[in-house]
Amino acid sequence: MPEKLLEVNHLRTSFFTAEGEVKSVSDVSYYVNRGEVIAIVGESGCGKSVTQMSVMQLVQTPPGRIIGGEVMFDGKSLLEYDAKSKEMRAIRGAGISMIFQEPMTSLNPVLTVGEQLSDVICTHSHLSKKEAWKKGIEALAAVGIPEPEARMRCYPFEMSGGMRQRVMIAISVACDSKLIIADEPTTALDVTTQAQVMDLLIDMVHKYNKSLIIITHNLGLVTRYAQRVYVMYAGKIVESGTTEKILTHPEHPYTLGLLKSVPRLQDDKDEELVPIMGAPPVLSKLPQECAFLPRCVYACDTCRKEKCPELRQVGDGHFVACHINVRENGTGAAGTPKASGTVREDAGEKGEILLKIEGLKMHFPVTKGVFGVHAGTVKAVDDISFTIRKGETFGLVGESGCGKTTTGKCILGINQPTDGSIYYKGRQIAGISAREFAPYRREIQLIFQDPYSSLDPRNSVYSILREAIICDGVSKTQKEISDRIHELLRIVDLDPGMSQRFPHEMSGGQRQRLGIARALACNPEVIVCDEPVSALDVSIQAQIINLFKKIQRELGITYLFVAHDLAVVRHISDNIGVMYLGHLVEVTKSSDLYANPIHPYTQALLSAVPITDYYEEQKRERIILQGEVPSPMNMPKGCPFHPRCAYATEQCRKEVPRLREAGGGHLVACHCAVH
Amino acid sequence: GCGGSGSGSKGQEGTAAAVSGESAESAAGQMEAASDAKAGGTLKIGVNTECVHTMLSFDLTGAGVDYYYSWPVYESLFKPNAEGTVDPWLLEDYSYDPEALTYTFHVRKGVTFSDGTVLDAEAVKWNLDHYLEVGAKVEALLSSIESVEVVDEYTVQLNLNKWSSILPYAFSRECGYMFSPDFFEKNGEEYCKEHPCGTGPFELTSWDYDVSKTFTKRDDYWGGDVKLDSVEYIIYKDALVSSAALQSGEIDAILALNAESADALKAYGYDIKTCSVKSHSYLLCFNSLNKTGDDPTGDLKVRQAICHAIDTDALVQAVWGDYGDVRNQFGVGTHYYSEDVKGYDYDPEKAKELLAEAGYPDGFEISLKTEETSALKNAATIIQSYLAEVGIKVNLSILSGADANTAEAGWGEGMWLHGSSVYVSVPMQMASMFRQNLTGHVLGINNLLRPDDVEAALATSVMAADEDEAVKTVGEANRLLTDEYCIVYNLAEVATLFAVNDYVKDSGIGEVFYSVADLGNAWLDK
Amino acid sequence: MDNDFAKLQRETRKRNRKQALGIFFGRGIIVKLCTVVVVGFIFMAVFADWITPYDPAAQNLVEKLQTPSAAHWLGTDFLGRDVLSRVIYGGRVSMYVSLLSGSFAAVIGIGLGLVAGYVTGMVRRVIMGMTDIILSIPGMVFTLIIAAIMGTGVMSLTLAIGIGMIPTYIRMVNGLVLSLKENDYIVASKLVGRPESKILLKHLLPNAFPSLIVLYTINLGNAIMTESSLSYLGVGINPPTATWGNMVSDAYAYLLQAPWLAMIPGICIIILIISFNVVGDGLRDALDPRLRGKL
Amino acid sequence: MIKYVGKKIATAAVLILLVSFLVFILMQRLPGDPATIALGDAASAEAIQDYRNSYGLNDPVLVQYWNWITNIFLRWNFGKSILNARDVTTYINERLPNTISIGLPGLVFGVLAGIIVGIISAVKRGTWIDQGLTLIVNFFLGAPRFLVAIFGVIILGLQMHLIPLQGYTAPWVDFGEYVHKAFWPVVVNAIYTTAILARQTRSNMLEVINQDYVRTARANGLSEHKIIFKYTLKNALIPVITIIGLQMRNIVAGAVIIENVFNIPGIGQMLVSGIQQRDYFIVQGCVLIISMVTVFCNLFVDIAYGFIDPRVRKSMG
Ligand SMILES: Nc1ncnc2c1ncn2[C@@H]1O[C@H](COP(=O)(O)OP(=O)(O)OP(=O)(O)O)[C@@H](O)[C@H]1O
Ligand SMILES: Nc1ncnc2c1ncn2[C@@H]1O[C@H](COP(=O)(O)OP(=O)(O)OP(=O)(O)O)[C@@H](O)[C@H]1O
Ligand SMILES: [Mg+2]
Ligand SMILES: [Mg+2]
Repeated sequence: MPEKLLEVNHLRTSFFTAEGEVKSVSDVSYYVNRGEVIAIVGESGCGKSVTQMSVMQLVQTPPGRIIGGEVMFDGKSLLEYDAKSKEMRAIRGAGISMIFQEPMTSLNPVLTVGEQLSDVICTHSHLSKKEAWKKGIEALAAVGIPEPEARMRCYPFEMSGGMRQRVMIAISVACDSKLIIADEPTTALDVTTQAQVMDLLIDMVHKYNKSLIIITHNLGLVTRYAQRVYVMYAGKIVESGTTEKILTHPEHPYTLGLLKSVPRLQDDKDEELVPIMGAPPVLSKLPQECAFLPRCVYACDTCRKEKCPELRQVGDGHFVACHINVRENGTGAAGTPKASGTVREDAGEKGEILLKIEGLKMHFPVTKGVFGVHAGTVKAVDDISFTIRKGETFGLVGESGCGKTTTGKCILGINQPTDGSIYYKGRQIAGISAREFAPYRREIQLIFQDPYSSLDPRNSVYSILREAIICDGVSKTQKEISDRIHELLRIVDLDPGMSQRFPHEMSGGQRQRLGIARALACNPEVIVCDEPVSALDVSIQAQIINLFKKIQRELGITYLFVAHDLAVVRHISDNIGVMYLGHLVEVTKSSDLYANPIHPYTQALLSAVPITDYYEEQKRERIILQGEVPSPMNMPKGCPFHPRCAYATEQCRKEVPRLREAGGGHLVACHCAVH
Repeated sequence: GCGGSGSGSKGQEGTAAAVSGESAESAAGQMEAASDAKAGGTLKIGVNTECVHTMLSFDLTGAGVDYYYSWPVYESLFKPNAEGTVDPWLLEDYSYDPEALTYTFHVRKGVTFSDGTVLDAEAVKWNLDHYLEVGAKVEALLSSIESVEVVDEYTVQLNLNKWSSILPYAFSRECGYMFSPDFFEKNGEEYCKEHPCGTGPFELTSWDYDVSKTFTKRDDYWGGDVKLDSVEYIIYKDALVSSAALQSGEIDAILALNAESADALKAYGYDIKTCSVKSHSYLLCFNSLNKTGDDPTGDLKVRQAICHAIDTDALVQAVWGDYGDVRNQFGVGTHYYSEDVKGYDYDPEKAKELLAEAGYPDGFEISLKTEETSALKNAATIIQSYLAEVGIKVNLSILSGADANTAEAGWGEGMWLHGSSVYVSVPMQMASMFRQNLTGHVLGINNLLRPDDVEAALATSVMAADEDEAVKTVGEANRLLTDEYCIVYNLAEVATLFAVNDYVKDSGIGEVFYSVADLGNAWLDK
Repeated sequence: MDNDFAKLQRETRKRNRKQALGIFFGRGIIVKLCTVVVVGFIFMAVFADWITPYDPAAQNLVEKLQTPSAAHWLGTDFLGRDVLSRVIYGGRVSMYVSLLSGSFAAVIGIGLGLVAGYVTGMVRRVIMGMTDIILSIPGMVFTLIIAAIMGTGVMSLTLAIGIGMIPTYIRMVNGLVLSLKENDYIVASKLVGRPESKILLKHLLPNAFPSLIVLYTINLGNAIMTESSLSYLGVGINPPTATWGNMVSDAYAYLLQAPWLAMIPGICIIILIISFNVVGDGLRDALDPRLRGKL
Repeated sequence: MIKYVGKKIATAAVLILLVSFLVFILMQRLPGDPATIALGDAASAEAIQDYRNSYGLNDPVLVQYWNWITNIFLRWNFGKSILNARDVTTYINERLPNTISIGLPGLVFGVLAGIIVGIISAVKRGTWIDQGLTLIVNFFLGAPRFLVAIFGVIILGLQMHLIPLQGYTAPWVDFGEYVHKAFWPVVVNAIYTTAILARQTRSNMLEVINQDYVRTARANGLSEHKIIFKYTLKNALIPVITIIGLQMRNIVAGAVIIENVFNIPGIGQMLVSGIQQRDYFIVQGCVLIISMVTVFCNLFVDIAYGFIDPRVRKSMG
């Protein structure tokens, strides 16, 4: 039995589209040993998924085609089989199984979990339907789904994202494959669920001695779980080696840049992140030379003249595809990993109070399905209070669905709060009519959580911005508008040439910046930034965080910054509020929170964030939260966190804790925390 | 709804009596002649619509299709013949006295209704009384009857309040159908509407609305053995399908074909039967009264111009082919035909001159309405095209169903292309249309000129003591209507078309007149 | 610099238009063919007066029912009229009826649908109630009744057909608005203070466009079909006006003697309807900026 | 569930009531006088007045409506045909089953054929099979129904003797005969439904076939057969059901033409002649009953939704 379970050699896959040949995978080689966990990282769109799809021959044909290369799996050469052949079908599932990027869409919505599970089991064994069903129950139990018998009869929509992802894992475990490919298995999940799911997956792999390929852009995950790492850029492997080597001694400028872009929990608020400059390459127009050249700060003449560099060995099992030796001669250009920005003194006590939220409640009546049967109430926001001063950033963190967006929407008057008041510049603006709100419209703006959906797909950049510019009702000439658009694009670092593009013609980061430009167009005083970076990869994320900071410095804007990634929030906020199930459980200065988290939930949250520092991560102790986030429709009695809290007491089960001062302006809502 | 209409005329005693005797014999002779006839089988007849009303004889409206459905069940007191007059049918003979204002009917003996009861004088009186009370055509045809009297078991006497020679003609249609009084009294009107009980050779045994009707033979038919077991009428809404059905042998005959289908069937070798007495006449009617004063048709010259502008020969040929006859007056082909009527030859130049004289050198716009049948539609389109050539722009309205009916009743402008079913008697027909003081929905009642001299001529023709006078006055009326006043323009007289398969013998379908056939004698030679 | 910016705007706009055309024609030979057909038919309709060899109403009763010949390329009909000329003029009326009724229904239906999608309360209930009511009467029957009420002119028939199609638009637009207005970009537009009426026109309508253009072209075809069915049932447009619908139904009686009489306009109808649909699908794609090349 | 169905039925009842009113008003607006048609040209003015009185045509409109509608809902009596005095109720009882016996199989076969054609062209997308099917589908979308019908009659019936030319036998009278006679009408009826559904199914299948969950199924090694019929079709069918619901009301629209050509004593034929003859009670009765059927069918469709889409089923409780 060969040591290498999967060996891919010189794999090439292209898509033949209207714009030409898109070389998604060009000459990729890698291998996985039995029982090994490897990771493939790289910017969005660099060909990670397509590589794996090619291995399983799942590439959509047409337009895609596997052009060449060799895939050896368990002694068989897979590319010799036809994509629809029996042999290939036998490999899929039984030999290699794949966990796809989005658990929400990867399960069939109209079939029960049990049907999907037992179908797969039946296909790869000679079990009867009944036996397969039984085996399915075991598989669900194995991935820690409570009441597996009942859950077999559930439809995917009846389960939470985390549970769905577990079902996906259960399926791949159930068909007893030797290799599991997990394609961004946790991007859609919040940090605590992410940690749960990943731990489970790794457990399974170790228990059954399987191999695992993790595809991700989250370097924290890599640090925590992978033994070896492949770094991809523009359809090629540019660096590979052990996790330790890659993370501690990266050799390729791209890897280096990637690592620098990652915000760290320990960083100070005002530290600038260092993103990789420029845009990812277009795979249909790859140059002869190194594809990273236009963005490379170390680039030298060799790079410009020579053809694309081949992988060369630089250490024990450490390969890199770069002409230059970054460590030795590359320190020049953009140099130091952490270029620090202007350090400002703590903005905390400075400006006047701009926004004051008191006892805000937002309850949604829930009508079920298309027939409008009243089914209960979602207490999306339940009695929260905080204040934001002018020029300050207030960060709001918490798991998905805890009410962050809803809070923001209440401030903007999109949602009419059920109860409570919101004072803006001392005036109550909660629940006032659209007409009364009109004067503040311009002053309070929102950056949407999902930039794509907030941009009209049929409006060009120009008309999107124009709409925002003419909002104040002051008439402007064509030229004034045009000038302003030009200026806005400059502020957010977008090329003016993009002004006639449509949203879909822009990358995620560009869209996000367009959203920011639109928010700025009205000269607002307050911007509610709703997870403006959650959907982006690290380098783009870094660009945008820097941008926010720059704008705040220049224009003195106040932010309410919503996110569930604590490292990001930490980088930008003065004060931070932690939300759980519609309640604020902890509010304090940002430095204070990271140094001294008091609420058990905050502690769990912080520990669940995977970090990129290899040695640090190895040492870290983590608190894994048990159980699922309760549905906001039937909230637990007492402290909303008590069912998952290790310290829960009788009091916690009965009484909802109020926010209390725990010293130094640090507010916590916990019965036990104070001691 | 292009029901015919009629009113008084005068029949001559001698002629009527002679004809009646002859016909009674010939009927008997016919029956014997068919000795090689095979018995049995079902005659399947394709028709294009369901009965317009119910099958109760008093309710019939006079639509062509109602008569076809009556063939197997009903017989009337008189029966049209090939000469265009009528013979007694359910009567042995009859006599009349214009001086005394009476008709005496001698009812045929041995006639029974399909419920077994006997047709006697009482039954005839009951029927006539009933018809006088509820019949749709009382006003138009039978208003001269004062009372009906039973003289003896088989003799009925009609007392009139003024003389009318058209009564035998009137009684040759639904007014003369005999319905069993017993049956009616026993079952009530409601029931009888769907269960006719007449004296004919068949009785209705099943009625599948809009699909078919089956008539089964009667064993006690007064006219002798009925050869066919049954007759089935099948309704075909689509003319093409019915032609196909005839070709495939699904049916044995089609009633009331349109000319296009007739042509097609002829091409496949089928014999197209046309009755010797034509059944439909087509008239172009002008708003000659011109009440509003702004219709050009108020001007005689305009009307004449229009007549000159139409090539009637070509029109009739194009629309009806060999099945239509051009005519310029009522009664062409009968002894009422008058040489004096000049009519209008096709002469567009003259038409233009006349228009210029009338003050319309550049023509004008006018409306022409008609009903939705393929013949009328085509004829109207052709007229439109001819009139366009002399500068008259015609706006056509082709109206269907109720629209047509309403429009005809309320017709108030321009022209109307009228298709009318013909009554056997020419004076009866003309009088029903052109006399003064008519009521009901009679043709163009509010729009046609009704000049005194026409009225006088028609009145005389109805009151005429002898046939010559009648012929003379009808001729005069025709001349006045056409040449003098140009109130209507006679375009064509058309036979109803029947396609009957060769193996259907002695059916009488399409032989004499569309309202009668001789299904009691019919047999199938297959 | 500002000049450059303006120039850039112009150029990129041009590029976008070009790309749209590219997408439209890039869909293959069928789209090209169908475009040619639609344009050709419209050309024929507009220039009918010049290109027809004969007056479509001119009869030659002697030369009726002729098979195609040099003098009459498509033969003559039962009144000796030139079929080619009638097909050309018939196309004019048929397309007039279909475009006008389709557009009439679209304008009214889209308007009411937008209103019903945006307002609440009585107005919405009345509009949607009416729509539901009419939609539970068979379309053909409803049109037949309306046609019977309105009479048989070209205009009234057009209206009757149009009225019959309105509810489908209302239904569709209303559904679209209800789902589209949940989109963040509508909220975004509100946040910068755009009035609702502007949002309707600038955001909702353009985004409902793809579905609407497909419905519209389907309805164009439906209108022609309905007109022809109404002619068959005797409620069509009056002679001598030729439409493809009444040509088919008039020629129907002669199907056994002269099948081509019905086939020619019949085939025209089929080709036009296919073309409308194909062009509609093509327009839908071309107007969708998302299909214009991805980054 | 019960509450939901109850609510739906109540809405449906109101809808039907409103439909009845609309139809009634429309009929009032029709030009033409039924009395004239019934009595013929020669009828006198009095006769016509009598006739109108006997049918209550001279009453105020609202009174007429009230009489009509209460008769229906209290006594299930649709009035009498103005032309031939038959009970409209009897008429409808006789004919509705006939129309349904042609329309429903037409719909069912149309739906089945449409879905199958749609699947084939989606699975074979881009190939000549797909293009050919798309062309045929578009062809039938454009072909006037009566032409298709009559060509079948002439070619299949008259020339090849495969089908009877016309006629109708109810399935409960003689099933073999019914099949024989109803074959072509059902096919003609089905063709249009097939065309619409094929278009819809194809585009939905294409939408679904690229979904992640189909890719998952494939990645797990399921057979292509299972992928298409279990993992794709069911999802693709959900929007198709709405179309089927909308097609219900067209059963009758098709019937208007089909019944005319094939001499099927159905409700469509009766309706057309009713409209043309201004037979108020016939038209009103027919339209009302058809609307009832339509509303009922849509109710059925709503419930059918639940069986295919578990998300809906759950929310119905
Ligand atoms: N069906 C397709 N047609 C054309 N191009 C495609 C297709 N699928 C993928 N591509 C292209 O192939 C390239 C690689 O895609 P791939 O999905 O492998 O990226 P990735 O590395 O997985 O990115 P992400 O992190 O965003 O998932 C991309 O540039 C993408 O545009
Ligand atoms: N309009 C609404 N109707 C009913 N429930 C709603 C509505 N909007 C939000 N909710 C519910 O309120 C809860 C909080 O939602 P919210 O969007 O504020 O969460 P979030 O913290 O922004 O989550 P995420 O990180 O996923 O964006 C969720 O359970 C959501 O389902
Ligand atoms: Mg990917
Ligand atoms: Mg959110």
